[in-house]
Parts: sequence; structure tokens; C-alpha cells
Amino acid sequence: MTELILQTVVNAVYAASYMSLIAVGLVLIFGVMGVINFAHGELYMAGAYTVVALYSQVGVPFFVTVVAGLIFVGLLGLLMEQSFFKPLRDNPLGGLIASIGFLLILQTSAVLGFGVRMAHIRPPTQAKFELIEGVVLTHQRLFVIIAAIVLLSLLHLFLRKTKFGWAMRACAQDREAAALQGISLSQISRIAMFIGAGLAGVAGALTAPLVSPTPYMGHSVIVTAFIIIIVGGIGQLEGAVVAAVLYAFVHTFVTTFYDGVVADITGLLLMLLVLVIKPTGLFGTKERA
Amino acid sequence: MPRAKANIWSWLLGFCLLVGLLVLPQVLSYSQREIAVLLIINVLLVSSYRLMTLTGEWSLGHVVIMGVGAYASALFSKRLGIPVPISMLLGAASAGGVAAILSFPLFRMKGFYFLIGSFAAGEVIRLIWKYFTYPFGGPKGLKLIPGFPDIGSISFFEPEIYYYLCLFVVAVSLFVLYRIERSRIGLTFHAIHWQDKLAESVGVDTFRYRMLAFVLASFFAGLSGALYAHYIGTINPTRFDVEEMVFVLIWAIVGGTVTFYGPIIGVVVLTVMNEVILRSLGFDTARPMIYGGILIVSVLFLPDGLESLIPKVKGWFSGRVKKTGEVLEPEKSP
Amino acid sequence: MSEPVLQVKDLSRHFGGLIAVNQLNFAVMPGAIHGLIGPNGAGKTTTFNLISGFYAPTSGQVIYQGRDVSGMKTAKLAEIGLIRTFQGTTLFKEFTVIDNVRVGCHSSARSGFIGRVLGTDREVEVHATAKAEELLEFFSLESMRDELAANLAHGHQRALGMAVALAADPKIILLDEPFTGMNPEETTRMMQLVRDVRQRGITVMLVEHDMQAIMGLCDTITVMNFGSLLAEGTPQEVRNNPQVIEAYLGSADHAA
Amino acid sequence: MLLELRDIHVHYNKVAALKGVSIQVPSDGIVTMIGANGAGKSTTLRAISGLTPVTSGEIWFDGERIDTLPADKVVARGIAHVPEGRRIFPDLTVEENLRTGAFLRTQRAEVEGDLEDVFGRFPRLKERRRQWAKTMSGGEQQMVAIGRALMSKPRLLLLDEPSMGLAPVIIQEIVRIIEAIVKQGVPVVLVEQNAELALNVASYAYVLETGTVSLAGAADDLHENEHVKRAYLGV
Repeated sequence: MTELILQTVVNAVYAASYMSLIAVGLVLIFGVMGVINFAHGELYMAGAYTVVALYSQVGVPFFVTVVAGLIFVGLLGLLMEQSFFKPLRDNPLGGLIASIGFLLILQTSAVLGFGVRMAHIRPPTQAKFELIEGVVLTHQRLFVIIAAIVLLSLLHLFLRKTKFGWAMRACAQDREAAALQGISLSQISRIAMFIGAGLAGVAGALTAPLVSPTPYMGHSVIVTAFIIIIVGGIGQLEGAVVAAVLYAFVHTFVTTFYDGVVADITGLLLMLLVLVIKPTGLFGTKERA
Repeated sequence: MPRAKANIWSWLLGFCLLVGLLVLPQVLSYSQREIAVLLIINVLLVSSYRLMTLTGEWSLGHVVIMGVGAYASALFSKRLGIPVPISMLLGAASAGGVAAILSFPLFRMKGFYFLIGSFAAGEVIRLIWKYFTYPFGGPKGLKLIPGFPDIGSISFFEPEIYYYLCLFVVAVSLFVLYRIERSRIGLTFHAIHWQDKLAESVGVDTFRYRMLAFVLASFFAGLSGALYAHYIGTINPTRFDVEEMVFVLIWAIVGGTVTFYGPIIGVVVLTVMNEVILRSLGFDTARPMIYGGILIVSVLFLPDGLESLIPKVKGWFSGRVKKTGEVLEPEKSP
Repeated sequence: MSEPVLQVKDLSRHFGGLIAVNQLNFAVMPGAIHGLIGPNGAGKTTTFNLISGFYAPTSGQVIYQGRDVSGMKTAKLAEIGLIRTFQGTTLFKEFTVIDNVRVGCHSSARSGFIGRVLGTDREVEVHATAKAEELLEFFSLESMRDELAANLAHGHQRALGMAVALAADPKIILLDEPFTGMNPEETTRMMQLVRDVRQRGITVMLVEHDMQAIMGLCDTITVMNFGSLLAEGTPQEVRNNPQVIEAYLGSADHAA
Repeated sequence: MLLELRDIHVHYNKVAALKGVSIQVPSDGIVTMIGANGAGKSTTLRAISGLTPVTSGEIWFDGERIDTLPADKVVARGIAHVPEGRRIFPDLTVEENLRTGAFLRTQRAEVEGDLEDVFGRFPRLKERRRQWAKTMSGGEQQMVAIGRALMSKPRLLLLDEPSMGLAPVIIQEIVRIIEAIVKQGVPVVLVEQNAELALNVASYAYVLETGTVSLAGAADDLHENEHVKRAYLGV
């Protein structure tokens, strides 16, 4: 029993890692641009299919494909920004709806390019640590955990220590006042979109060997991400990480000891509860939207 | 344009439309008739969605609410043996009832939060269908749902006959929806949308009216679900998932939601395009992509929907278009 | 002396650590035009929002016609005759002028749902429309009956805002900065409208930033500063009160 | 003239907010705009800094037409705008707030020097440089807003209602700071509700009424003007 609990903890830490990467990207995009990117789950999916295309099919080294995933999906984010988020800047509902359109385009592209069936990817390494008797952490999962810690720390430093970081936070808090400091919202939006999408791409690429990608995998991801950003307080990066950990533990434990569907319902009810009690999220302080 | 003349024209147009709709099944093939039935059901679905949007709230749970009507009606007839026409009404009422209950948590939220909240509530309902094999049939859903009973020798199993049944039900529903909007209730919905604080200041209980809009919209969405369930005979949780919701959104956005007829134009034009043009070209798998492209393009370049083109078309027919083009005004009460 | 129609007792409202309104007391007499003024940030608007049900008080009471209505919702207050207006030109801009006022008739134009759908509410609606038309005439807006409210001139929009409020049958009407952004002529016209409203037997309370604009209009003026009551009295008393002069002009003395 | 507005019209939706405002600002001293709430004072400043698009008219700054530039480009030309309600970034520290003001500047050493300069001007901000800006008092927030504007090394400073909601003693302090800034060669456009204060510190003044300039003249003359006295000075 102890082993099972410890193993579940390890699994939860892994789940929290990739969920944080996805949710933080979504929060960053919402914070700076004020728009909900409904296609965020499909950006994750695009990251996973980068690995399918380059690593499984062509044989490019795995970590090169992960970097390629970051860049490719980051560029997809830039494409979204330039083609519809920017023209629809004063129309957040329009931006959201356009992102639903983009979701369908990405999904169909994956179907056309790779078929609807699950793509099984041979992990680059089968090695694993046996933490204690019966509690296992595969290297592949460890990569995800390390990547999350490193990337989120870098993002934190970027936001707290650099000029563009302050500018990004300033835009998130008061766009007009930011413009009065000479900060170009378009420029900052491009940066936010690249980073936000890129983080989803990395998460997709790193987890691809562990989850067997399908063109429709984005759906459950976006639901998860919504739960996390609402519970974390929309627009709150630190809140998103805390909420990702909270949600990952609840979901993993309920799945392990009870049932996956019940775990999903629990998560959604948690989110509804937060919305009812405090419509700005548990850790949120500001009124938004 | 003189008023009397305009009236004659609109009566004439209405008459032609009615005759066209009645004759339609006769000129369609069997499979086209099936599509026509679904189209009519979708007209009710998207029109009920518009009623919801009158108060300014956009829901992402409307298709799930349709599913509540479908599941409830199917269960009432299949498990309890209630006659199908009655269980259809009970199904619609159940959808309204679920909406009434959901109003309490959901209308604490507004705008974007309502959107997400309605999405979450819908997902919870869908997962409940998925989880409980009894009575909902789990992921496989419900099969062998009783069909609409024969009346004498008239068999509603035939798409042609079911088409007329749907046409009748949907026409009556649209009339009721139209009357609601043209009455003070509609005026109050619009008022809440544009200035809810001002509406409150003259005594409008905005919560009650938002709830009323949600319940009414859900009743008719539930009715469309019931019509669907007893026609197709099988339903499952996936049929009512967010992808389907996206289609309702596309119909409404592409058609426009300012006028009563906007969403109807949207669903008719896109369905005809989908079935006639795309299917004949054989773009089967690529269709969602084309829909996605249409959605983005219409949000960018036709933000007021197809309905915004109607006054221009009217202008051509009346001979002259004013230089500035006619301004589309929101629906007003008489 | 009759009972006050509206009274606040020890009214306070805190926002986090900030005390926006502090132990405020005043009473509005029936048939009066009562002004509530004070410099920017004095807590007037918060007081206004407390009375009209937008916020609940942290402590203290709002008493309307002898009944404690603290924290009651705006819509409920409107039903019992306490109607507020808004700063600026808050209107249903997408509606016609007449429809704006028809929405204002909400409380008096009652009918059941079935009646609405079947059209048996016609009598009620004819009545509401007649009432709305009478109000448009009262505010000299009848020629703009079918214009969109958005297309009206600023002064007419203000008048329409008052017409919407009057349609809701107020016993007391709270006007939120009615003179903001008006030039001297418009101000004069608006002052006459406010007097006309009082002639209809409606008590008027108005919140203003500008002390001058309401000096000639009010019977009683309550002055607030930093969330508390500073002075109360007739315009003449308030004008000559040294504390009031200090609050309004004090900064200038230092700056000079 | 450093800044010139020629017949500026601004509309919000269909409603006219400015109906032909013409204003001139010389390269030294304080020019003030006074007027009632909603007369168009803030809109004029927003039009200058590019936050609100102008419907017609021209704005010239130091020989260049700027009315078509977006806000971030106007700042680059040297106009700093302290907006109504201060609009500091609540979830940035005091120091981060100040540094965003220097966003466009590339000379690191100079920026550090100016930061010390601002801290010298506002010693209270130095003590609280690591504090979240939202935890500061109203007067301190005003200082953050002014300091942030100074960090861009402006050639013209636009101040919108710096006295709003502040106690008289704090207003006094803010006024001293504004006067010091002007003395160091940065001209100021001051929008004020408090006409007495504005006319006392300014050299030239414009009175705005319902979107137009109804009066203009030397501040001292306007101070003695009967209409101004009656309408704005409460005499």
C-alpha cells in the first residue's frame, strides 16, 4: 500500500509538471492579450506530432525534436497572433471564436497528415530509477519534471529580472498605462504568444512517447488547463503552478484509487465550486474581463 | 418603400417559403430527406441558442442541454413506457429544469466566466452519462429508442413523414420564440444585455430574467434533442460533445445573432454548402478544417454575419440602395 | 414635521483597509431637493451606491419610509419607489427613445408569460406606451420618439435618462452628478427639469461634485469630506461654513 | 511652440467629446486646462498621447505631426503622460514601476543615474522600492506615477489631475515637485479640477467647456475673470 501511495505521488508530480507548462502558457497569453486561446490543447498536440514526424518517422535525435517542437509551436502561436488575435484585439469573444476555428484547422491537419489512429512512439530511453522497492520513475518522466522546473524558473527570471519581463507584466496589469511607457502591445503580444505556445509545444513533445498522441488529444488537455487556470486565479502565473500541483494530485489519486471518469468529474466540480465562490479564482485578487 | 407594398412582398415571400418547405421532400432523394430532417432540428437548436444570447451571455453547454432533452425523452419512453409525444415534451421540460438548477451557480458568473462555467457544467453532465451505465448506458449510450408512433397508416419512420412532423413542431416553436422576443420579455432581455445596471435601477430582476432566457432556450434545445433522439434511435455522450457545440457557434456566428433570422440563415447556408458542395467534392476528412477557416474568416471579415447582407439585398430589390447602405438596427418591439 | 423619506444611520463602508464612508448620518425630507456634495474622493459616490443597493454597508443602516432597506438589491428598491440615475449618459443606446422609457415602465406593466406570447398583454402595453409618451412630452422629447437614443444630443440623453427613471414611478429619485459636463445653459435647463420633477411630488436627492451648480437648487445640502459628514444646512449656511471653504479651497491656500 | 493642437475633434462612438480644440504649449512653464468634469480635459491629453484617436485636426510636436502615431511611438518622441487615476502597475514593485518608464531607453548607466535622481526627488519611494505598488498610499502612488514618467526623460510632461483624492498637505508636496520639474526645464501641461491650484501654478490657462475652449489667457488674468470666478473658483 505504501508503495502504491508513493508511486501515485511520483505520478502526480509528473502530471503536475506537464500540466503546469501548458497552463502557464495559457495564463500568459490571457494575461497579456486578454484572450482565451481555445486552441491551446491543439498546440500541445502539435508539439507531440512534431516528435512523431521528426523522431519516429525521420529519426532526428529526440532532444533536437523537443527544441524543434518548441520553435515550431511557438511559430504557430505567432501565426495565430498575427492572423487573428491582433486584428481582433478589441473583441475578446471574437478572438476566442477564431481560436476555435484554428483548433479545427490544427486537428484536421493532424488527421490528414498522420491519420486518426494513435501514434505509438518508442521512448528514446527505457531506463528508470527504482526510488525504493516498487516505486519507479522512468527517465522519460524525469525529463518532463526537469524541463518543467527549468523552463518555469527561466520564465520566472525573465519576468522578474528583465526589461521585457517587466513590460509583459505591465501589459497584463494595465495595457493603456503600459503603452504610455512606450511599450508596444503588439511586440509584447508576439513574445507572449511565442512563449505561451512554445511551452505547450515542449510539453507535447516531451510527453509524446508517454501518451501515444492522437489528433483529438487536445480536448482533455484544454479542459484540464481551464480547470487549472480557474482554480489558480485567472492571470496568475504562480497560481497556475500551485493549482496544477493541486489538480494533478487530486486527479491522479482519484484515478488510481477510484476511477478516471470520477476524477474528471471531481476536477470539473472543483472548478465550478471555485467559480461560484470566487469568480476570479482562488489565488486571484483582481477583477478581470 | 411604401409600407403596404412591403407587406405584400413579405407575405408573398412567406407564402413561397411555406410552399417551398412543404414541397421540398418531394424533390429530394431519400438521403437528402434525412439531411433535411436534421437541418430542421438544427434550426430549432440554433434559434433557441439565439434566445439565450439575447441577454448577452454565450453558453458553451447548449448542445449538452439538447442532449438532456434527448436522454430524458428517450428514457421516459424506453424505460417508463410513456408515449413518445408526451415524453418529448417531458424531455424538453427536463432540459428546462436542468437549466433552472444550473442558473444558480452559473449566473453568479458573467461574460467569459459564464462561458467557462457553462462549459464545465456541460462536461459534468456528459461525464455523468458516461459513468452511469444505468440508466444512461455509459459511453455506448442508449440504443433502440422507440420511434414516433404511427398514426393510422402514417409511419413516422419514413424521413419524409418525420420531416413534416418536425416542420410542424419547429414552426410552432419558432412562432413562440418570435413572440417572446417581440414582447416586453424580449425587450427586457435586450435591456439586460446592453445595460444591466440601468435595467436593475428601474426594477428588473436581472437574475430572474437571465434564468428565464436560459430555461426557455433550454426547453426548446431539449425539444430539438427529443426530436433527434426518436428519429435516429440511438444517442451517446459523444454526440453532444464540444465539437458539436462548435458547429452551433459557427452557425450562429456566420449567420449573425442580431436578427431572428440570422442564425437560421447560418445553419441553412452552411448545411447546404456542407452537404451539396463539400460532399460532392469529396472533402470528407478535411471538412472540419474548412469549417474552421470559415469561422476565422467570418469573424475577421463579416463580424455581423450573413444577416448583415440582407438589408443590402433588399436594397437591390427595391431598386436603389442608399449611398451609405442601410444601418442594421436591433430588433425592436412593435 | 413629517417623517424623513430616506435616512442613513451611522452608515459605514470599508474596502479592505480603506474607509470610504465613516459613520454617516443624514435625513431627506419628503418633497425636498437634497444635495450631497463634497470634494473628489469624499465618499459621495460610495454613499450613493450604498443607498441604491449596489453595495451592502459594512455597518449602519439605510432607512426608507421607516423601513430598514440596507443591502436590499437595486431592483427590489426600485419596486418600492427608490430609483437612481447614473452618471453621464447611461441609456439603452441601441433602443429607440420610446423603448428606453418603456423599459422604465417595467414595474407597472406586469403580465403573465402566456399572455405575453399570445398577445393578451396588449392593454397593459398600450397603457405603458401612453405613460412613456406622456413622460417624453414632459421632458420635451416627443419629437425624437423613434430616434435611436445613441443619436440624441448630450443634453437630450440626460433628459431621457431622467425620463427612464421617472417611468419607474419613484417616490424618491437619486440623481448621480446630473450636471457633469454641462455648459451653463444646459445646466440652467437641467435645474428647471429637476424642479419640475419635484413638482410631480417626487423627492429629489442629488450627488454633485460641483458645489456651485446646486447652490441655487437645493433646500438642504449635506457636505462630506474623507468619508464623513462635514456640514449640513441650507445653501447659505453651507456656503459660509469655514470648514467647507477649507475643504474645497484649502489646497489652494497652501499652493499659493 | 513645442506642442500645438489645431482644431482637434474626438468622438467616442458617435458622441462628440472634443469639438475643435486648439491649444499651444511653449517650451517652458506650465500650461493648464481647467473645466468641469466631462468638459474634455482628459480627452485632450489622451488625444495628445495617442490613447484616443482623433477624428479630425492636427497635433504637432516639435515640428513633427504626431496625431496619427500610436501611444508607444508618441512616448518615443518625448511626451510622458501621467494619466488620470495614476494607473500605476499594482503588481509591480515600486522600482519595477519606475523602470518600466525607461522601457525605451538603452543607455544603462544613464537610466541608473536617473533612477537615483527620482529617488532623490522622492525619498519615500527609495525606502519602499521593493514594495508592491498597490500597497502604497494615494500620495505615494502619485509620486510613483510622476517618477515613472520622469524615467522616460521626457521633453514634455502631461499631468492629469495630480491632486485627485489627496489631502491638502500631500497636494502641497506634489505641487512643489511639479514646480521643481518645470524649473529644471521640462514644460508641463496640467489638467486640474482644482482651478484655484491650477491657476496659481500655471502661466497660461485654457478653460474647457463641453468639448471646446471657451476661454484662454494668462493664468493671472483668468484668475480675475468674472466668469471663471463664478463658475470655477467658487467666489
